Amino acid sequence: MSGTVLAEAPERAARPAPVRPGRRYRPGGRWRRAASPVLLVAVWEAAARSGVLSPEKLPAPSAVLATGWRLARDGTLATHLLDSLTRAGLGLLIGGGLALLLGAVAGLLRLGDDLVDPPVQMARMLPHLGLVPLLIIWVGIGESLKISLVALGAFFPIYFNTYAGIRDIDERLVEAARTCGLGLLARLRHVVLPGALPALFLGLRLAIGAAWLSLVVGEQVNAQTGIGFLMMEAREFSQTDVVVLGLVVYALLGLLSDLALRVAERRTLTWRRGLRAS
Amino acid sequence: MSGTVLAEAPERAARPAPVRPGRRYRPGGRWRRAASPVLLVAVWEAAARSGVLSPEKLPAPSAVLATGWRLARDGTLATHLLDSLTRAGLGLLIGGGLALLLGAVAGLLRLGDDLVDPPVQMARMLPHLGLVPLLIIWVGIGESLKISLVALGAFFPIYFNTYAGIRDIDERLVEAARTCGLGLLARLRHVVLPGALPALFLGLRLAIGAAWLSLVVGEQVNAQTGIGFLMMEAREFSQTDVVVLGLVVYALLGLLSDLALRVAERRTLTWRRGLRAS
Amino acid sequence: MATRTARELTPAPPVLTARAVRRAFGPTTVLAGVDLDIAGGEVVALLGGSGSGKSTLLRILAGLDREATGETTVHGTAAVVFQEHRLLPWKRVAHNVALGLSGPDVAGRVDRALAEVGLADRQRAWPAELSGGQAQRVAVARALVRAPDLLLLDEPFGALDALTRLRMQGLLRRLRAEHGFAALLVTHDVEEALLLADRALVLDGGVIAEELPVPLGPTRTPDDPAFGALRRRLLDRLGVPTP
Amino acid sequence: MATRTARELTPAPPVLTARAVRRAFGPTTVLAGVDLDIAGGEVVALLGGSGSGKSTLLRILAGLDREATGETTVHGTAAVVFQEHRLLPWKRVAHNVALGLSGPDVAGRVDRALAEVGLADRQRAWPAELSGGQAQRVAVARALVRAPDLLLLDEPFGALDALTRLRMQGLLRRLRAEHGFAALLVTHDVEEALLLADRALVLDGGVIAEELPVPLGPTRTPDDPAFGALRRRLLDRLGVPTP
Amino acid sequence: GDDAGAGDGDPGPLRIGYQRFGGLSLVKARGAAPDAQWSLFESGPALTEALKAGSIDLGEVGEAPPVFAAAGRIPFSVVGTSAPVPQGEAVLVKADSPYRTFADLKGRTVALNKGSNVHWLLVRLLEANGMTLADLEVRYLKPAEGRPAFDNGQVDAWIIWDPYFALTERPDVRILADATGLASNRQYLLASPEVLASRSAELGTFLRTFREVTDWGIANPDERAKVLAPELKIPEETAHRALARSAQPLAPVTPAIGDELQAIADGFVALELVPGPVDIRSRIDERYGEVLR
Ligand SMILES: Nc1ncnc2c1ncn2[C@@H]1O[C@H](COP(=O)(O)OP(=O)(O)OP(=O)(O)O)[C@@H](O)[C@H]1O
Ligand SMILES: Nc1ncnc2c1ncn2[C@@H]1O[C@H](COP(=O)(O)OP(=O)(O)OP(=O)(O)O)[C@@H](O)[C@H]1O
Ligand SMILES: [Mg+2]
Ligand SMILES: [Mg+2]
Repeated sequence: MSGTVLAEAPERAARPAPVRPGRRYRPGGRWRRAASPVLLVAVWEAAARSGVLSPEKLPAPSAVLATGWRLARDGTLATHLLDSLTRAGLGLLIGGGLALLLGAVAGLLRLGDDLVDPPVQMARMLPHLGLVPLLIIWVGIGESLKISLVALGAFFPIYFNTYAGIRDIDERLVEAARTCGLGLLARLRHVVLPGALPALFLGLRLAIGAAWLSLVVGEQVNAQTGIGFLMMEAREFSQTDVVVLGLVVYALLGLLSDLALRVAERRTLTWRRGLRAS
Repeated sequence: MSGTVLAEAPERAARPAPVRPGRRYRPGGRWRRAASPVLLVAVWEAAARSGVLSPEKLPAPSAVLATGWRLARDGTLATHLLDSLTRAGLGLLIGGGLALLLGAVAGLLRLGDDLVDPPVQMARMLPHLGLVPLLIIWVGIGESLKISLVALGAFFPIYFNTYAGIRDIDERLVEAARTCGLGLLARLRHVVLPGALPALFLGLRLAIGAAWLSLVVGEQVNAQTGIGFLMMEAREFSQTDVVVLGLVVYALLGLLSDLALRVAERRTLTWRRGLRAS
Repeated sequence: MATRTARELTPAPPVLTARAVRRAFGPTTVLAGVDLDIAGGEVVALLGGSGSGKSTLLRILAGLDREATGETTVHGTAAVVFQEHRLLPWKRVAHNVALGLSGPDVAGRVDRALAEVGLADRQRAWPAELSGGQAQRVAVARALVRAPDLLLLDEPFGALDALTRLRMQGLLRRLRAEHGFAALLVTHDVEEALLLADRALVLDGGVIAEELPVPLGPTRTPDDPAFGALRRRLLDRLGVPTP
Repeated sequence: MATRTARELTPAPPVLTARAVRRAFGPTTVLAGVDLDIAGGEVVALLGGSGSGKSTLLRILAGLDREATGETTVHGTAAVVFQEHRLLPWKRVAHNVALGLSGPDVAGRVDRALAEVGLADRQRAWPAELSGGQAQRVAVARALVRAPDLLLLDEPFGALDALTRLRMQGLLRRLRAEHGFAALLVTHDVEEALLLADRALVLDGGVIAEELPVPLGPTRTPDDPAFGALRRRLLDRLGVPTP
Repeated sequence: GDDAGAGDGDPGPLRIGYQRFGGLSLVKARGAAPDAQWSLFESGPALTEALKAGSIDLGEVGEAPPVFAAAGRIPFSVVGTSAPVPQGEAVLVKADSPYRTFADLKGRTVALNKGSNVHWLLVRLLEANGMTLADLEVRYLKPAEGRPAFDNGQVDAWIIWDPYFALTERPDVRILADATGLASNRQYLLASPEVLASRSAELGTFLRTFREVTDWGIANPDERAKVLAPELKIPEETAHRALARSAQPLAPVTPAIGDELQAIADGFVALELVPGPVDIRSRIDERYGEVLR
């Protein structure tokens, strides 16, 4: 019988290539990530210079840079940026905090799941930007409107990732922690939080994006400051270079926040490097 | 020496309560999830009836229902819903497909990571709704604008979750698959895809929400149909009941898609129940 | 089907009692009514075929299985070493051992526990950086450092080489003599069972199918003729042909 | 430091050659230059203390470690049983065994392989529903079903009870006699090494510190006086006091 | 919320809603009403929405928004208006396009902002040319979206008001028609009932200031352009050109104005562009007639 068990092994390479190459030191590794953005900008500039791209369709990077420099020098950019950042920060704090709380309650407790999750699932599909007319009635047209929109935008990615992160924790580790005499709070701190951390980071990444998105809409309602307002104003007057400048600012913020998150991840998730290598 | 090793164990309960109660059959479990939505609606109706809530701030659920019935009977709702669903579906397909592809390339290949990820990280923070003026120039003001916006909205959650899902796969399993002679494609199919599936589902959840969000904005630009248009129009005439009806439709779609996803998850992720129980 | 322990009448109060423990996974019944008492300070070895339900029983006794029926009571504190090491991957070795520990000189106690299992120099390693046997020893240190009244050990030395295994067995014996904790030791190694236990149980068909007191002194060696007889009897019960 | 095999001159072509294999994790060198040849059909047992680098060496030989230096060549196909079972949690047992298998009658071959390891009735179970020993046996079945030229086994029977272990050892011996595959068997059990291997190696200090041919016939028993002598010698080399 | 003020004790500043170009911009730019709290809106409908929410006390809009707001049962009164500005809105086409009259646009695409003054202009243009809405492909686009669509040839014509009108007026753009003889294109001042009830005098003072500033602007067009250009962030020359035709003196509301508005409302209702019937005549509040005359 065993004769057939071991028969006819298919022909195959003895050493297939690995799915992912090792993480050893690569020369210039750090700068390799800069290659494609730099290339992108170069192609864009070339297209603009050669006239393939009309400046109305998309102004050249150098033109955008000049506009940026002008607005930066007279302080306009800094004022707008600061206001936008404040709004985004406050909204993220409020929406993210609430999402973390509710996500944890729903992820950890059976009852919390039954009570909290269904309304959130319903609300999830409410495009919060469609709520603007109601929000105007409820919270007015001032700063609170913008902050509410950001908070709403940031809520869902963090809620869902918290929930999923908690649900995906290896229950065997929770059991081990229980047998070590850890109470609920200690288990949260030592097992659930670190286990859900990668998911939380992902949620934060998405939430930051959602925050900006909400802000760009929120800053179109009765705002006098903010990058969203700056772009809106430029849009109305068809100042494409300022519109693109706004987008570039957003992109840079994206890169910066990504960098910050990468550093934070590297610090708190060192243990995963071990997992990789093993 | 060992004397001290075993000394002074702290006092503690022999059996701390579990972090999460078991998943055994609970009577009425299925309906328990309906409790909080029903309660919410009841409180809302009561508040409206008692006059605590003025109908301009928020019309009663019964009033919204009546409006819904009226619009459903004359076919308006169905037409608008169908158009919105078509746009959302197409956009999701395009944006989601692209996100899946790029996310997989960046998650799987070192080179892909270096080339694809930085531009995406930059674009991530671009609030795609801020791109509307540029999109109008590039794709016009017709259906393609709405679909592009949906695709952009759906792209990021799926991209990031694909990337993270692939990165989080236990490399030891990939190694095991390699030693079983699985080539790159087979490893993708048998190890990477199933391993990343929970993250993909989460991405899809978030993407569906983002799709609606984009659509509500997209349908305010030169649309004659769609739920977003319906709400927009109602907003102009301060028909709060129609605005709220639109939101209710979104909420119901949220619940429906959640249900569908739950069923799909239950089917494809049966193996996780084993993990839970063990 | 002798499921009651013969020691029920001895003065040492039971640290663990289990009555009519049953557990089924879907249609298959894994435990069909297990009764078990462990007296204070008693070491009981649990043997049984692969898949006979040893780990399942251990989880139930540790209070981790909510779907089992029957009654289990642990008087005092218990610590568990699982069949897999179950170290938290995000905590360094020393922090894994210190998990949930309080009281004075936690660091010192952790140090000493790790030294006992021969891993004094791996304090700052991540669990993913340990070899199989090292991880298992950390898990043992994590249980020992809590000085429980009852140790539940699921093949704690399964991944250890002969020498390290002997050392760990010696450690367990010494600590037990010093502190008098009770232990339920799941093991596949009949000699290990006879070297360490006061009593050996065989789990088969979902019940304790065999109970064998091990009336050997504190200094036991496999060369003892009584040891050999017991060994043959146990192997026989497990279905292993002995020469 | 006798690192070359004495069989280098025999006619069977080597199925595995490794030269000057070195591996360091940060500052600690785990393998400091390992040379190893395994002839076709030869079974080599690899012993060594916990954390001596056995699993590391195995991973390198399986071509999974890109940061090791030195040269390794495998002629023919290899299959690996890891120290942990590494079953894909999202595939049922039968599909885990069938992973990557092609050719005629895959289902039949999988069936038979699972029957050989005594798990014919668990085909449709999820890995998470298996006991430790069952999972390990599925991993063994997954390796055996591919009929490789070289088997790399990292403590394949560590989680098995005495009886199941004997059966598995018997299975390995029988299959080897039928198919003549070569194997590198990492084990903690000296008797197992002597029962199964043609040659035993002891890994210590990052090199093959001891090489011991096992000139016993195909029908070996621990009662054999030659067996006893070899056993003592190996245990001695491993630092285990023998009576 | 920041809409505290309609309560007891300190009523807070007057909350003024303005649009980028209306006469109120000049009041803000000159700092003539330092106590007021200013809110900028993209269009008339957005402003009336805030009026409904109680977020502003007074706002200035074009011709159509009062009708749409009244149709939406938003509580407000019309307290002031301006002289007609028919040259302040126009139908624009590309200079090299074949269209010579509005009737040539039959079957073509026309962009405009829904619910704004230009919407009424469209109604009047259709009427004057014996056409109906079905004769055109109407694209409702906000000013910010209409410009790129028009520039890139995605619509054939764009109906737009100042200053967007003046900004788009370049050599390659031609004016097909403006509102002369079709619509008055007045500005209307809308006030919330609460502020009229409790702070009527305060509002009167503000309106007086508004009137003075407007008159100053008409008397000093160069300085007016200098003050407004940076506030609006448009070139001074464009501001000058737009203001010259669009900045008209304020005027009191009278029953005749009520009739004019009612006619607009009835026109929209007849075309089913707003749900009717709409009674806007009764929204006229003449109490500030003296201030604005
Ligand atoms: N979650 C589960 N679902 C279904 N069956 C399960 C589950 N967990 C365990 N089993 C089954 O219960 C039986 C007992 O498992 P258990 O882990 O207790 O065995 P064990 O005696 O510890 O075996 P080993 O010596 O191999 O570790 C096995 O047949 C196993 O397949
Ligand atoms: N990723 C890693 N980073 C750092 N050190 C590592 C890593 N992986 C293994 N080691 C170390 O390398 C040494 C050899 O490990 P290996 O797993 O090969 O041991 P082993 O001989 O298989 O031991 P065991 O019998 O306990 O399984 C150990 O000391 C281990 O701590
Ligand atoms: Mg077990
Ligand atoms: Mg190992």
